[in-house]
Amino acid sequence: MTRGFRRIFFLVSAAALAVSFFLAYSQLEPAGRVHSEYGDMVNALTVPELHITDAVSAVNFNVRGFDTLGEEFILFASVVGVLLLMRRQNEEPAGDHEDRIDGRIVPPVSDAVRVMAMLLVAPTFLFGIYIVTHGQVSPGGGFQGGVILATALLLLYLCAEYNQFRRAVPQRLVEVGEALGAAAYILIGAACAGAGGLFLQNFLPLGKSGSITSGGIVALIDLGVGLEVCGGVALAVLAYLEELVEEKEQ
Amino acid sequence: MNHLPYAVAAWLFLAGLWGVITSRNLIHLVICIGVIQSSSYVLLLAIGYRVGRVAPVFVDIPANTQAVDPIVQALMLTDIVVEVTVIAILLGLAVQIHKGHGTLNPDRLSKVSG
Amino acid sequence: MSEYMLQNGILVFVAVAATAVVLTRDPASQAIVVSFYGLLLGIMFLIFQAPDVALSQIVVGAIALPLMILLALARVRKQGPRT
Amino acid sequence: MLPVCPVIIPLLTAALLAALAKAISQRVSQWIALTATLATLIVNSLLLRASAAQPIVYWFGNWRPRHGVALGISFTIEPIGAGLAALASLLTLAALVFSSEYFDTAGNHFHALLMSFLAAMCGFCLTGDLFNMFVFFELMSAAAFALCAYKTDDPGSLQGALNFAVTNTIAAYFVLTGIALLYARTGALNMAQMGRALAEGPVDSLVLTAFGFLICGYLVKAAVVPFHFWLADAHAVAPTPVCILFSGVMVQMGLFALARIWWAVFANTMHPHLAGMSRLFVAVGAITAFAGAVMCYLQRNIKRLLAFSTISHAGLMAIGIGLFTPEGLAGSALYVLGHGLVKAGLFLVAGILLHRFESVNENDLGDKGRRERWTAVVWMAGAAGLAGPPFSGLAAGDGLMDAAAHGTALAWVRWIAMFAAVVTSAAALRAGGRIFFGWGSRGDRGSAPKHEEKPETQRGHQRTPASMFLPSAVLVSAGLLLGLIPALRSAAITAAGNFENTNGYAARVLEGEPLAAPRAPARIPPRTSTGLFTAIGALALAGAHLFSPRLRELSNIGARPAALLHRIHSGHPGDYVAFLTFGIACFGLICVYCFR
Repeated sequence: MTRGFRRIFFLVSAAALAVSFFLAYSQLEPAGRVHSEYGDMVNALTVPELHITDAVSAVNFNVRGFDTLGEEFILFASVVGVLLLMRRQNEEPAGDHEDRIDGRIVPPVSDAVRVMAMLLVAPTFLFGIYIVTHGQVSPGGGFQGGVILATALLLLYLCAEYNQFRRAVPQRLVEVGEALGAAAYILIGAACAGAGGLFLQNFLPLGKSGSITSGGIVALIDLGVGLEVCGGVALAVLAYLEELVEEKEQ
Repeated sequence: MNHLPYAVAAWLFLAGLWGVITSRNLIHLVICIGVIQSSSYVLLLAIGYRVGRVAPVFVDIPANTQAVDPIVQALMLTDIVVEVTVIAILLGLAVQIHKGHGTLNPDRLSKVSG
Repeated sequence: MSEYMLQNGILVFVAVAATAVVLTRDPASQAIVVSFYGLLLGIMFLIFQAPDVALSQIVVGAIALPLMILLALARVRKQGPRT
Repeated sequence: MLPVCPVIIPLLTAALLAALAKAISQRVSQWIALTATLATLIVNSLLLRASAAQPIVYWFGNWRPRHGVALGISFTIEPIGAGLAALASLLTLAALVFSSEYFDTAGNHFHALLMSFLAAMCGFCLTGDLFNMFVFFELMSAAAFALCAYKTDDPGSLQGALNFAVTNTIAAYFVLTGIALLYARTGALNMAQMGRALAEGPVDSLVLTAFGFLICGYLVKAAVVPFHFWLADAHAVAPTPVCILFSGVMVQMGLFALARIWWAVFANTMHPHLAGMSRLFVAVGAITAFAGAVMCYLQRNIKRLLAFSTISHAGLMAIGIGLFTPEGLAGSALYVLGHGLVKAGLFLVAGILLHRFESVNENDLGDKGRRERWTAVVWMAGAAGLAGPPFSGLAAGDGLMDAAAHGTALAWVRWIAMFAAVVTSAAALRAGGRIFFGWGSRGDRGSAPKHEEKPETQRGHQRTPASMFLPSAVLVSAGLLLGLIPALRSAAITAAGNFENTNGYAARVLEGEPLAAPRAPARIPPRTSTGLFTAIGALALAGAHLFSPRLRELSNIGARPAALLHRIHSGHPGDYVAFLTFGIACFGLICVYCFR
């Protein structure tokens, strides 16, 4: 198809799709007036039955916890996929940078940036830990906290030279952490079954609502997810960084 | 409220599709897929919203306060993770395609067809 | 109408920002626009009483995603067009 | 615990392999993956047996329904889903055995991804929750995209993977939009509860559009025309062990989702429009079967040839489902089984050719395969098997579908089925005749591929290792002899009858009531005449092409329309997305205007 024809063909189809959207969406209740008994029931049971004050965490890690298991492995699979995609090809000639038109050297990180990054590492890290551990109490949880923790890890990279960074945080360690975090979810679920319940059925004491030890397995799962997400995001970003940095080191 | 959120959701979907169709750069194309994805956020958000109710977090409020639908928000969280992972893979593909083909313009890729 | 001005306003902003993301053809500027768009979505989630989602959208949409896009662009730039 | 095992065994293995990626050798990683896959296969077979009488319902976290509202996520395991999951594990096993000598460079990441892929397919087949199905769909996609692009040094491979990823991702968003619409209407995500709630309300444009989005989204995975474009691109470039999973089960997952969603969610509410829906699905299936067969015959790259034959056969399976009878669904299920085995075996032979001769183009290969007697036997048997000769799994499925359509207004689908079987089989036989026997002159027209595949192996090109040959031989013979199992047909019809019992399913899931026994299946005598006829037809067509220059000229008359067909399959993601939009918009509008 030529560009012009593709555009016209698409515009006609998109007009039809727009009609579809109109027909469907105009039948919906106005936003804010949709009714769902399911949501109300879960809201009503989260504090009395689960001692979890954040209903979204209750849904994510307990009531519909199996979805999140799948979600976590989507992240896991795509990180493995990115590592696979970005892997070094052995037949690629080493040091083949002459033909690059835009072979600029990445400017070195200035000392000001380095100091700033160093100052930020600790607060970011603490914030990440807070978000991970308070998932069942307040907004946040393993996923959000994990990304923040990964940011802290990457800030470390800004502080140091790449090689030093790699020595301080070896990739293998991050890989193992990521995989362990992913496995933790399943192992916790299986432990539930081992304790006599069904897969992912809480068997730990629920604790006092609003404290960080509340929620039974949810708190544990949050930790596992936090580890997995932190490792996964860091690995993915490092995979993208890899080749860029090599040039800088030369 | 009104039907505006649904209209916005439909618009985001169509706009993202337009971007994908007309894209001249694979990285642009990937970001447009992200825009299509955000259409589902807006739709889900509008479906889960309840006029006059609060967020489903019962830390400082009594546990029997009327709150918005937490299920939909949990679905959105999953949705966001799916988006970022899919985009990570697609960007990786785009980078490698540039390595192999020397271009990011989908019009100039023609290794498979027929 | 005025009753939901905040909600309506942010929705219109989101729609406009999304259009801007699609129409920004240069990926480098698009990375910046998309980061702004991610932030707007996060604010919208807050307004619609979804703080969990807002937090996750902000860490993903305004940090992780633009970072990945910029890194991908940097790799592509470094390779340069092949002759 | 048993019902969860098909998902958690491979996922745990994937995490383990990723954690140990650099600590263990490829061989060890291979053995771990093989053991886990074997365990998954055994668990799936146990589930298949256990669910034959009554579907198994498993509520995660013990969140059972309260007052008819499903709070948690359920696995609802019945024989058809469990059977598909078992087929997925079996083919993964074959892929692993095959790749032991094949991937000299396979890192352990490959195995971790393969395990995630297997878990996703199993979860997809077993779940009873619409959103959970979407999650597994995405997990399947994420793993599949990366597996498809495995050969990162091959530009064509990356482009095929990109097209695959772009179309399937957009399709997933249509699915999600459909789920959101249905949630807004019913307040449910469990399919049984959703079906009940929908049956109480009106069939308006919202329900119909949601139906269109959901079904079309999954039909993209099923590669039904006009959503089929990604399939050939992805199959032609994916590594062979991955191809057998794509072609053998992943495409069929889309059709399974169609059947599952139709009977669990929409069957009751749309019952008044059953005949119209049936016509719609059968028409889509027939067009797919026809177009796939024609494109298949035009190919000279045998991996693409097999890919288009998969599209054609997927059309036939869609027809079987679209007949909306127990016999039709049972026929479709047996067809999936028989086709999966035979097609996987054929792809493995293509992999052997790529290993030995570093090409999969039938013109280039010429008669290089003359000395490969045993490989030739497997290929020719498998190729003939595509025609559905008597006693094969395909024939068993075809016979049931035929019986289901017999006497209805849709009896004509029989001719489409025969056409597709003859043409796809003849194409494969023709390629085999050239490669293994050197028949037919070289260089006749047809698709001249612009892209040559790189070999996937680095050494040992002089011989075919047993680990490559045995799986293909076993798979093809299993597919060809499947129809001989006596109880298979009646068991399939019973399972299909239970599958289609919408009210029984909902009561089983939501109240835990046992399913009423389905009516005794009508005895349908196996017919060998159709199978014989198609097999002979395929042999005749292939022979005519190879041995008669005049007939070959005749077939070249079709070159001009064929060129147009080729141009439509442009490999441009924008084109594919445009067709996707077109197809979904049309399907949605047709649904709304015909059935409201």
